[in-house]
Amino acid sequence: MNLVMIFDALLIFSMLTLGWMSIFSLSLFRCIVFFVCLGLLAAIAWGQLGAFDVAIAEAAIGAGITGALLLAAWNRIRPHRTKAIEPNLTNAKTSQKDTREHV
Amino acid sequence: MFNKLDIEYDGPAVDKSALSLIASVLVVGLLLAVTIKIVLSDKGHNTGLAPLITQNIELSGVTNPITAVLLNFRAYDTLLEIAVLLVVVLAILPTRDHHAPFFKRIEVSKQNLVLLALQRWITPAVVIFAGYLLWAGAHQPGGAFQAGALLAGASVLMFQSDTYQVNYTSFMARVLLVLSLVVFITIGTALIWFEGSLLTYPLAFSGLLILLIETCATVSITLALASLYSSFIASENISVTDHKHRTIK
Amino acid sequence: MNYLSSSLLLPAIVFLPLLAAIIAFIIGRNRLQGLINISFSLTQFLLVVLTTLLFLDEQTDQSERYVIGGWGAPLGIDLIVDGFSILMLALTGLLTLLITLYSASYFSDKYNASEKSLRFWPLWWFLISGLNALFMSADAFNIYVCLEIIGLSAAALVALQGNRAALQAALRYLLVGLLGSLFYLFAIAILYRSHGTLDLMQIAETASHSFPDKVAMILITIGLLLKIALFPLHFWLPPAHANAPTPVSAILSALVVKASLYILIKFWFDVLGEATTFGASQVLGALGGTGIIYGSWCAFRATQLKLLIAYSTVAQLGYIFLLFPLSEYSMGVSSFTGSASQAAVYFIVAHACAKAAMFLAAGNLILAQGNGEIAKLKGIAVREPLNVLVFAIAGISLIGLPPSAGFIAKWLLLTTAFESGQWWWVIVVITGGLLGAMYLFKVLSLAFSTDPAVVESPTAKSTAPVSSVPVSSVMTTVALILALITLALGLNAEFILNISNTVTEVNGI
Amino acid sequence: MTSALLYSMAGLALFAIGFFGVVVASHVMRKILALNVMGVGIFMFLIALAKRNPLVVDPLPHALVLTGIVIAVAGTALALNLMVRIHHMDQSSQEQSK
Repeated sequence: MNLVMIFDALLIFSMLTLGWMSIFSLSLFRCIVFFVCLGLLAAIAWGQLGAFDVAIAEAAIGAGITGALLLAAWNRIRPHRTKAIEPNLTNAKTSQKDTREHV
Repeated sequence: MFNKLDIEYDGPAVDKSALSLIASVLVVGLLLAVTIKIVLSDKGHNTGLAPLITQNIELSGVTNPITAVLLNFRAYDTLLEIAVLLVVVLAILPTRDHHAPFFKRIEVSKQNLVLLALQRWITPAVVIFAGYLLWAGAHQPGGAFQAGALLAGASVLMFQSDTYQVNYTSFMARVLLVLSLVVFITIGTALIWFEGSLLTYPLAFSGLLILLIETCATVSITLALASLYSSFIASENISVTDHKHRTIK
Repeated sequence: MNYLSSSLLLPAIVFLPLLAAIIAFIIGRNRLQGLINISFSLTQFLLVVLTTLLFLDEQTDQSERYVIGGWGAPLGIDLIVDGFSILMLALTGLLTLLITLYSASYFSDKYNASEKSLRFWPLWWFLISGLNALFMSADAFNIYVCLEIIGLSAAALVALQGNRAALQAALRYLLVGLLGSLFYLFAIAILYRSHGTLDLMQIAETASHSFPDKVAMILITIGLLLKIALFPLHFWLPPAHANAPTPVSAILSALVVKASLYILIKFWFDVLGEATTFGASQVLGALGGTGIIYGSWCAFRATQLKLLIAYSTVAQLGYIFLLFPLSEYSMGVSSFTGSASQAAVYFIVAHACAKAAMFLAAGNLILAQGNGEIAKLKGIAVREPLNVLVFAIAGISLIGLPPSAGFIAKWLLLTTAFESGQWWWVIVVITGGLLGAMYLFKVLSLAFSTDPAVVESPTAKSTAPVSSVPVSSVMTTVALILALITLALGLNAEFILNISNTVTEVNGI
Repeated sequence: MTSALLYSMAGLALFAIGFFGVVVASHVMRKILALNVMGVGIFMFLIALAKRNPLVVDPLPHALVLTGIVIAVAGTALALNLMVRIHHMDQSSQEQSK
């Protein structure tokens, strides 16, 4: 049991927790955020396993693009959308607003 | 289990029908037990195809084994995978607005300073890094998919404010979207004539051909991923007009 | 020197539809659109015919391999054709040609569907190329990619109809499909772990009665059963098939479901035959039997015409699953040989043609009637005699009355059941046939009913709906051709069985 | 107990969690997320499998995972798109009924 093993175990434990939370969290927004975190941790884990190509792809596609898609879709289905229909409103702003709503 | 597809925002997280709960817990438990037993009884193949791949890597034209597998040994899979991406783009892209220009710049009076700075400084860096990834894919981690994803991420950033707009249904965009598939198929079938079999790269040109295919793949993947993202943003405007249209009727 | 393994033919069968998809995508809406697509489907059909003839001509009794990239099996990906896959390819080619002809008028301006055609054609060709690639694939992971092409494009095609029911059905179909593929992918990972290769034949060589192989087989079976919609997992099929545009319903019922079935049969008998057991096959048979009864009953209760046909698909798929218990077992190893497999193969072909014909005819009837309620079909036989005739012929084949293809398929199934001593399946088959007759005659008796009030005033506002459009003759003709093929298959059974017989020898590898 | 073994078991656990989520979660987006979690689990299993022999890293599973990631993103995008369209349709019909 060396340091690397402990790191691995911690990583795996947090990934499993994030996996659970990204499905069963209370608000959908948190689910998405947890899923993106899961993707980033997965990228670290795969670097750990020597798969650097996959790590880059996972960080860029699995966490990045999928996360962006999920957030965009979430933005479309969340309630009170009709007030915030202004096209210039950026994602960052709206997501901030929502965290306040749901905290 | 799929009978109720809920899209209400504030619904409960869990579908509380006892049957599906019990069944899934049983299945999950069984699955875990069974597969962990497999993992622990570590017999079977120990190295997979690794020795074979290292043996043939010199014949593939690249030195990064993953690029060799993706674009030479199993290039057929990659070709079909690009087709999968295209299927989804086709299914999602709106079918109107064919004649608007491919790319346009709009002057917006109200600018978000942070976003502007990001666009100015980070985007070129990302583009350069993506180019590097693409180039480096031949001998170290990197390649078309990673570069395409990075570029798509950069373009998401670019189009966040409406300063730049790309019309993904214009003729130009459609050509670029299918570019990689066309190039892939053309090279693949042309090689039947020269080498006698589908996608058999001649040794002298294999590195070059792979780089060509990867470059085209990067362009198409960038555009595909960016258009997937934009469909969620843009469809808002379209759906609004849709809605107006309907009420007028 | 065999032609197939060295020629352009096999890759061309995959790439031609891809090319057609690209061209359809680029040119967009065009006056020549229909013509281009029809010529592509004709070329594709000719290619498939040529391949079939070459395959029959060589008489090698072996599977033919085509090496992609010059690497060979474990490193690269191979294409493989044996009797079964040639048969499926030929079926795909034929149905593609006919349904393309049908769709060219279905998606024309006449029916206000030219906006949809913009999406339909590329997706349609992607679906066809996915099917063709699947039937030729010899690589486990390549099959996964093909399954994804098929699943995603099929779901997108279902969504084409655009109303809420269709979208919901498409979403459910997509989620189920993705779940099924993930199970399959997991099984592939386990197989690669224990065999160190992804090539199906090489996996078959080292397959054993071992634990990992069994688990992989279970996972593959669960995943593919989800996609095939065997009885308890059928919930997604009726809405998806009923809400899709008519040509899409036809191809979904005729081929897309069979594609997963093809993979399942391949794994169950060729690849991991060692890992299967008698008990498991009885379970599959029992599910199939329940599916027959349940599907037929739901079809009888259905009030929408297309929903009835979709439930009938659930029932008919059940018959094919009787293959699993009925196939011969020697030394605990099942094999895809003998009369059970012949019956199953024949059933697949017969059902594909009959169901496609039935969906197309039903689509025509719905177009003529303006709505899909069965109750509204009263007396339609007077106005659309040909389409009702097609419906009747296809129905005869589905029930299994002579002289149709369905009759021979059922006959083979029954004799096999008697020979193997598993008489209980006979009861299921006969009950299913009776129930099938019930739901089909329910429709036909309504269609032929000569209620004078209805017949005399076909143009009156009260009976003829506002949205009814005259059905184009092309669409009726295509349905009729398919129905005639169903009849012809009943009279020439040897032809199909000859092609599929070569499967027997492949198994020996 | 090597770390590759640990990771492959974690992959299985993620797969199981995801499957549980697909069956049990009610919202479509949760189902989509759960499918993605299942995918991550399989990818983890494959990548751990590539490193089973500590001396040799097998690049083939890496390539499979790369392909799988792109396919997963494609499926996710299509599912999300269908979900958004259904939601939009519901909303406009609601507004009309008002």
